[in-house]
Amino acid sequence: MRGLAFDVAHLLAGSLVLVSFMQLYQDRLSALINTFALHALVLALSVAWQAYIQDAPHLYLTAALALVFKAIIIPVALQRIIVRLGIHREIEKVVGVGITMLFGMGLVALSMVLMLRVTAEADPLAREDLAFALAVVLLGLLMMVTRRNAVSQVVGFMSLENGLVLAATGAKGMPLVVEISVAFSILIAFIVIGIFLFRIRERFDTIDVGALDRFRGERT
Amino acid sequence: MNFDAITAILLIPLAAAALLAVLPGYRITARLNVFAALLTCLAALTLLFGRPQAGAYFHVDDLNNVFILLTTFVGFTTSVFSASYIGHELESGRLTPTFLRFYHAMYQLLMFAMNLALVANNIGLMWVAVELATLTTVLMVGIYRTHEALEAAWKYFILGSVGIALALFGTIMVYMAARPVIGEGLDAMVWTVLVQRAGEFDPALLNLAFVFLLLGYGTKVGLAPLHAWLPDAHAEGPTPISAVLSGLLLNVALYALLRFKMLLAGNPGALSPGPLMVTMGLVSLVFASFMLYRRRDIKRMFAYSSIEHMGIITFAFGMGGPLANFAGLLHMGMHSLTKSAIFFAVGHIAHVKGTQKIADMGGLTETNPVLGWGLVLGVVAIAGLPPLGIFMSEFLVVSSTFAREPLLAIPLVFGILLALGALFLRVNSIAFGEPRGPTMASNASYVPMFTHLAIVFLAGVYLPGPLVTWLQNVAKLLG
Amino acid sequence: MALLLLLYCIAALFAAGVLGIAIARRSFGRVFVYATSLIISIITLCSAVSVLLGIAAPSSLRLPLGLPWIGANFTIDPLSAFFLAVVALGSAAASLFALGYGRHEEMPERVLPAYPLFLAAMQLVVLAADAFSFLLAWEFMSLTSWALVIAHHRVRENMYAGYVYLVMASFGTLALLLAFGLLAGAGGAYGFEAIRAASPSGELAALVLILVLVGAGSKSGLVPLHAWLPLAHPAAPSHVSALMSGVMTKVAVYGFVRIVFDLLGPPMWWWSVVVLVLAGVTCVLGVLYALMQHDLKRLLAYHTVENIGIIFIGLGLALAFKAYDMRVAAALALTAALLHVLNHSLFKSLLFFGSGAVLGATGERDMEHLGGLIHRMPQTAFAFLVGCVAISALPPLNGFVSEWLTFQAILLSPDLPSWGLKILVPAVGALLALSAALAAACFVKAFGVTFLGRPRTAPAEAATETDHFSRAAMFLFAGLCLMVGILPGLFIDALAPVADRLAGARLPVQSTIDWLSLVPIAESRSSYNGLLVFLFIAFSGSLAAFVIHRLASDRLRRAPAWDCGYPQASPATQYTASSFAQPIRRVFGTVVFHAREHGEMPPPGDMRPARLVVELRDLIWDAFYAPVASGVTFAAERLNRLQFLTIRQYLSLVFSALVLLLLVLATWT
Amino acid sequence: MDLALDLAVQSAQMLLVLALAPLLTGFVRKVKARLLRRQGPPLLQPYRDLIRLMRKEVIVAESASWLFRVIPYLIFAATWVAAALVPTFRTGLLFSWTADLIAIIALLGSARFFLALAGLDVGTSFGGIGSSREVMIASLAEPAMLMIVFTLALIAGSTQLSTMAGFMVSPAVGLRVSLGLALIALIIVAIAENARIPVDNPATHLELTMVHEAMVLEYSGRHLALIDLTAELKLLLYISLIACLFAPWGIADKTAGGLALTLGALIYAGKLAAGGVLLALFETAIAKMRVFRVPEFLGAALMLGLLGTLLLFVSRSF
Repeated sequence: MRGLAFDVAHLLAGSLVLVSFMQLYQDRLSALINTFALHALVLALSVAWQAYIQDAPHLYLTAALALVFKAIIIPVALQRIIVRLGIHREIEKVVGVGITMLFGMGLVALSMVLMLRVTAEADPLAREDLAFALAVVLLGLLMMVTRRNAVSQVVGFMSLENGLVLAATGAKGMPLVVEISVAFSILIAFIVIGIFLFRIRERFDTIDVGALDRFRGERT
Repeated sequence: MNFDAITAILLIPLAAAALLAVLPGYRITARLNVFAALLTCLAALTLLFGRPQAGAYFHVDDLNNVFILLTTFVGFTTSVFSASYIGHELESGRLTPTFLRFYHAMYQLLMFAMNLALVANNIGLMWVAVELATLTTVLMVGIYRTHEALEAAWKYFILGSVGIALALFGTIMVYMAARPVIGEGLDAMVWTVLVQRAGEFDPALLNLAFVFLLLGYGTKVGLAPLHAWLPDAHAEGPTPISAVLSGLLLNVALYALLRFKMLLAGNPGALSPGPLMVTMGLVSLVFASFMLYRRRDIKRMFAYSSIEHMGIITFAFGMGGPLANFAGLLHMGMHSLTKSAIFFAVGHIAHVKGTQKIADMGGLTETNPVLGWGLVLGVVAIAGLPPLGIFMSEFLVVSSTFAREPLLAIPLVFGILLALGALFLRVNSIAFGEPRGPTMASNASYVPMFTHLAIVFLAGVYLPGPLVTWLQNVAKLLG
Repeated sequence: MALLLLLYCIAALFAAGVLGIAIARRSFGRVFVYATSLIISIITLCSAVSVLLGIAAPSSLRLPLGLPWIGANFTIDPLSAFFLAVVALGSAAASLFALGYGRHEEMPERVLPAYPLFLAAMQLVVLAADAFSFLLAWEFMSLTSWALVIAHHRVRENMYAGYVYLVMASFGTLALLLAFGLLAGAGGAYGFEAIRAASPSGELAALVLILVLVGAGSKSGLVPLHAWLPLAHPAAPSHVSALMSGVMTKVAVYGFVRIVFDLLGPPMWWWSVVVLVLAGVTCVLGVLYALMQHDLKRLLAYHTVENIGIIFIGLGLALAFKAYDMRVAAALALTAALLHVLNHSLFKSLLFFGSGAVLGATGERDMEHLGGLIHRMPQTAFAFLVGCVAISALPPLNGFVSEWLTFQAILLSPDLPSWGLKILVPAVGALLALSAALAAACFVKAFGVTFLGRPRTAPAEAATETDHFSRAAMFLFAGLCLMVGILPGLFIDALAPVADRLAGARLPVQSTIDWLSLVPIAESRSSYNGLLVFLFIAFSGSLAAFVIHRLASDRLRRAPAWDCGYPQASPATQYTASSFAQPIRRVFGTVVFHAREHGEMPPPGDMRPARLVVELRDLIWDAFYAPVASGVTFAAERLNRLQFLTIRQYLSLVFSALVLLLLVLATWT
Repeated sequence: MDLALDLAVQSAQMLLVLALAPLLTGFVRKVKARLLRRQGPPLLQPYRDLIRLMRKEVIVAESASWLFRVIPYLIFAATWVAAALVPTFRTGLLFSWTADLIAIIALLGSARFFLALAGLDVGTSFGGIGSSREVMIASLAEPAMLMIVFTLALIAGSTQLSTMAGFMVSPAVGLRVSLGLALIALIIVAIAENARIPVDNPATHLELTMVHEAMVLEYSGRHLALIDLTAELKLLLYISLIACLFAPWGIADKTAGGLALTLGALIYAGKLAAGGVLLALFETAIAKMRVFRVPEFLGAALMLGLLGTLLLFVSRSF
C-alpha cells in the first residue's frame, strides 16, 4: 500500500510536470488553454489522491476547487475572451519552442539537483513531490516569461500556482492549505477580471501587455 | 480570545473599513478615517506597557513592536494628510465620491493587513496578510483610472502576484523543513516555535526556502531587480498611498524577510543569509542612485530614493552585528518618517503646481516658502545630511562596515554620494531659481509633514535612553 | 569653566539662528542677528584666548546627546583653543562688517537664519571630541554654508556653485567618515580618547592619512580637490565669503592637524612626501589660477587655495621632522603653519571685506569695470592695500613672518636622514618662493587695477566710501596684520603649548629676547625683527621727506598726465587686469592652462572692432571632474532604459534572478 | 663705549652707502663711455643730476593719488634700510640681526611692489606696461634669489649675512660646484634686478623696450631724484652683497680696531670698483634681449640656483 501510494502520487506529480511541458509546447492560445484545463485536472487528481492517502478530508475541498474553478470555469472564460478578441489562433512566442523546451529541461534538472541535496530523512514522498512542484513552478514562470500575450501569461501564472498547491498538499498535514488555495483562486479571479476590465473599457485595443508601454510614465 | 491590544489594532481598522465602505459623504468619512487611525495608534501605544503573551496566531515581541508603533503612527499622520489631500482631489474631480468611499475603506483595510502581517506569529498567516496588503494597494494605485494608473496597477499586480507565489513556495518549504522536527500541524508554522528549534531543521531545505522568500518578499521590499512595480505604483497612485507604500509596506515586507533571516541565522548548517542581502542591498542602492538622475516625475524620483534606502537598510541587516543592525533599525524608522513627510510635501506641491513634472516646477521657496523649505528639509534629511536622523544611521552603517569589510563600504559610499548628487540636482531646480509654472493657493495642513521632520531632527541629535536599549535588544535579537 | 560658557555661546547662536527665521524680514532683524553674533564671538574669543594662554584650564565635557552610548563629547585643549580663537576672531570681524554691509542684502531671510548657525557649526567642529559630533558639526558646517552660498538663488551660477560645493563637501565628509571608521574599529569606539589609545598599525594609519587628506583637503581646497572653492566662496555674500575663505578652510586644517598629529600616532617619513608634493603643487597652481582671474572675489578665493598650500607645506615639514623625532624642527614647522593659519585668516578676511565694500559701492566684482577707487574710497583702499602687502608676504607685515618661519624650517631639511626629503624639501621651497613672488605680482594687479588709475565705468566713477561698521572691521584687521607682523614673538609664544603638545617640543621663548626680535633657533643662524624694520623704514622715510622738503623744494604742480601727443586718452586705454597678467600668462600659462591667444579680425566692411581672444583651459577640471560627470551621465543614460521595459521583461528579470540564486544554491556547498 | 662704537659704525655705513651709490653709477657710466671710446660724463654727474632734480618743482598728474607721492619715500627707505644691513667693510653691524638675507630680499621686494603700484597709479598705458613687465621679471628673479640664498644658507648653516660672510672666509668652505652655480645665478639676478642690459636698458627711452623707465615715466623732480637714488643704492647693494658673500676677504670683523676698519673700507671701495668695471665690460659686450627672452634668462638663474641647492648634497660628501 505504502509503495503504491508513493508510486501513484509520484506518477501524478510527474505527469503534472509533463503537462507543463505540453503547455510550453503549445503555440495556439485555444490549444494552450485546453492544455491548462488538463493541467488543472491532473492537479485535482493528485490533490485528491493526497487527500486519500493522508486521509485529510479538507484536501478534497481543494481538489474540488481546482477541478471546478481551474479546470472548467477559468478555461471557459478565457476561451470566450480570446474568441471575443479574435486572437484564439494567434501564434505568439518570444523564444522558439525548441529553446524553451531545452531551457525547461534545464530547470527540471536544476530542481532535481536542489531537492536531492535535501537529506533523505524528510520522507521521500514529500521530497519527490516538492521536486516536481518546484519544477512546475519554474516552468510556469518560464511560460510567463516566454509568452507575449496576457492570456497565456495568466495561464502560465496559474500553472505556477498549481505547482504551489501541489507542494502545499504534498506537505503532510500543512494547515491553511485550503485557505491558501482559496486565496489564490481569488487572486486569479482578480487577474481574469482585470483582463475583462481592460477589455470592457475600450482603452487597450489589444491586451498584449507590450501595448501598455505607450502609457508608461516619463516617456516624452 | 480575550480582548487585548492586538485584537484592538486588528479589529479597529477592520470595523472602520466596513463602516467606511458604506458611509457616504467626504467630511465624515475623512474624519472617521483619521479617528480610526488615531485609535489604532493609541492601542499600539498600550503595547509599550503590557504585551499579551504569544499565541498560536499572534504575538508581540521587541522586534515587531517597533514596526507596529511605526506603522500605526505613520498610518495616523498619513490619514490626517490624506484628509486634506483627498478633499482637493474631490474638488478637482479626479475622484468621484464612490471611489472616495472605496478609497477610505481600502485605506483601513491596508492598515489592518499590515498590522496583521506584523503581529502574525504564524508564517502562513503572515503570508496571507502581506498578500492582502498588496491587493489593497493594487486597487488604490489604480484608483484614478487613467491609462498610466491602470498600467501601473496592472504591472504592480502581476509582479506582486508572482512575488506572492514565490513567497508562498518558500513558506511551504519552511514548513516542510520544520515538520520532521516539530511534527505535523499548526506548530510547524508558528514562528516562536520555529525559531527555537531552527537549529535542527534540514539546512538544504531552509536555504532553498530562503531563496524563494528573499525573492518573494524582496519584490515587496522593492530590491533591484525586483523593483519594477515600485516607481510607477508610487507615481500614479494617490500621494497618501505613495507615502504609506514607501513608509510602511516596504518595511512590513522587510520585516517578514528579517523573521526568516533569523530562522536561518539560527541554523548552523544553513548558508548565512548575510551575503545575499548585502549583495541585493548594494545592487539596489547603486542602481537606484543612478536611476535618480534621469527622473522627470517628482513622485517617481522619490520612489527610486525609497529603493535606494531599502537597499541601504537591507545591506545593514545583511552585515549584521549590533552596530549595523541598530543602524538598520534606526534607518528604517527614520526613512519611513522622512519619506512619508517628503511625500506629504510632494502631494501639496503637485496640487499647487497642478503637475508632477519637475520641469514645470521652480523657485518654490519663493512662491510657497513653507512648502518649499519643507521639501528642502526633507531632501536634506533623506540625503543623510546632519543634524537629522538618517545621518546618524548612515554614519553607523558606513563606519562599522568600513572597519569590518572595507571593500563593501566603497560601493556603499559611492551609492550614497551618487544619490545625494541626484537629489540635490533636482531639488535645486524645484525649490530654487526663477519661479516656474503655475501657482495655485493650497489649503493644506503642514502639521503631519513638520511633525515627522521634527521627530527625525530630534532623533538626529538625541535618542532617549529607553528607546536605545530597546533597539539594542532588537539588534541583538537579529544577531 | 570655559567650556561650558563656550557651549552656552553656541547654544545662543543656535537660538539666534532660529529666531532669525522669524525676524529676518523685520527692520531690526539684521542688527539683532549680527550684533548677537558679534557679542557672542567676542565672548568666545576671550575664553578661547584665556585657555590658550593657560589662564583657564583645558577641560572636557560629555552631554547626553548624539550617539547614545558615547554621548556628545567636547574638549578644549590648546589646539582647539587656538583654532577656536581664529574662528571667533573671524566671526567677530565678519559680524561687525555685516552690521553695515548687511544693508545691501536683498534677501535677508535667506542669510540671517543660516549665518549664526554657520558660526555655531564651525565652533562645534573645533570643540568636538568624538567622531560623531565632529562629523555632525563638520557636515552641518557645510550645509549651513551651502545655504548661504545659494542665498541669491536666482543667479544660475550660484546654484551651480552651491551644487558642486555640496557634493564635494559630502564627498570629503564621507572620506573622513571612512577614516573614523578605521580609527574607531568595528567595535565603534568613536571617542577621541579611545582612538588616541588605540593608534592603528602602519598601512592602516597610512590609509587613514590618505582619507583624511582627501576629506580635509577637499574642504580646505587642496589641489586637485579645490574645484568648488573658487565657485562657492565668491557666490556667498561678502562677509560670508570672508568667513568661508578665512575661517572655514582653517577649520578644515584643524581637522587635518587634529587627526594626523593628535589621533593618528607617530607618522612615517613618506607621509610628509605626499603632503609636501600636494601642498607645493597647490600653492603654485592656486596663485597661477588667481593671476588669470579678473573677478576680484574669485581671485581672492584662488589665493585661499595658494595659502592653504603654504600652510600644508608647513604641516608636511612638521610631519617629516616628527617622523625622525627632530622635535624642535617639527615645532618650528608646525608653528609656522599655525601662525600662517592666523595670518591668512586675518588678511584674507580683510581683503574679502574690502571686495565686499567695493561690491557694495559699485555693484561690480569685475576688476575690468573698476579703477580709481582710491580717490572715492580712500580708507577702504588703504585697508585693502595693507591686506595686499600682507598676503604678498612683504615685510614688515604678518604674511612675511609666517613664510619666513616656513623658509627657516625648510633650511633645516639637510639634517633629515632621508635622501628623498633632502632633495624634495628645497624643491618645495622653490615652489613656495615662486608662489610668493607670483602672489606679489597678482596683488599689484588686484590693487592697481581696482583702486588705482582712472575709473573705467560709471559705477566706479560714482562710488562712495563705505559705512563705518565695515571700515571699523577692516581697520581692525589691518591693525592686527601690522601687529602680528611687528610683534610676532607674542603670538609664537602663545602657540608654544600647541607645538609642545603635538611636536613634543617648543620654540625658545620669544618675548624675553631683547628688541622683541624673532629668533627661532639661534641668533647666529637667523633672526628677524619686524618692529625695527618697521621703525627704520618709517624713520628713514620721514627723514628723507623732511630733509628734502626742508633743504630742497616742496613745490608741486598738478598737470595732465603725459599723453604722447594723443590728447584725452580714454580710461579704456589703461592697462586692464588681463593685459597686466599677459606677460606672466605667456611665461607660465601656455603650459599650465594651454593658454592660446589669437586676434579676431572682422572681415573688411564689418564695423566690429578687432578683438584679442584668450582661451584658457582648466586642465585639473578636464582631468578629474569632467570624466566623472560624463561617466555618471553615461551610466545613468544606459541604466535608464530599465525604466521602459515591458512587464514580461521585468518578469524575466525576476525569473533570471531566481534561476541565478538557485544555481548558486546548487553549486554552494 | 662698545655700543657707541657699534652705533657709530652702523650710521657710518648707512651714510657711506648713501654717499657711494651715485658715485658707483657715475663710475660705471664713465667706464662704459671709455670702453666705447667716448669721453663720457664726469664721475660726479649723478650727484649733479640728483641735486638738480631735488630743486625742481614736482609735476604730478591729475589722476594721481596720494599713494603716488608717498611711494618714492617708501621705496627709498626700504632700499636704504636693506642696504644698511649688508656688511660692507665690517661684519656684525649693530642691527645686522634685524633682518637676515631673506628679509633683505623681501625688503627689496616690497620696494618693487610699491614701485609697480606707482606705475599703475596715473592710469596711462606706459606705467602699466612697465609694471606688468617688472612684476613678470620679479616673479622669476625672486625665487631664483631665494634659491641662491638656500644654497648659501645650507652651506653656511645660517641666513645671517655676518655669519655667512664669516663662514665664507673660514677654510671650512672649500671649493664647491654649488657656489659657482650660485654666483652665476646671483649675477644674473643682480643684472635683472638693477634693470641693466641685457634685461633692460637704463639709458633708453624707447618705451616699448623699457621696463623700469616706463614705470617711473610720470615721476619728476624730487620724486624722480629719490627713485634714481634708490636705483643707484640698489646697484650698490647688490655689488656689495656679491662682494660680502663671494669675496668676503678683508671685511673687518666685530673686534677689529680703527686700522682694520679703514683697511676694510679701502678694500671695499676696491671691490666696488672691480664690480663696476666688470659690469661695464659685460654691458658693452652684450646686446639687450627681447622682453620675452628675459624669462628664459631668469629661468636659467632659477634652475642654476635649484641645481646648486641639490648639488650640495652630492658635493658635501667629501
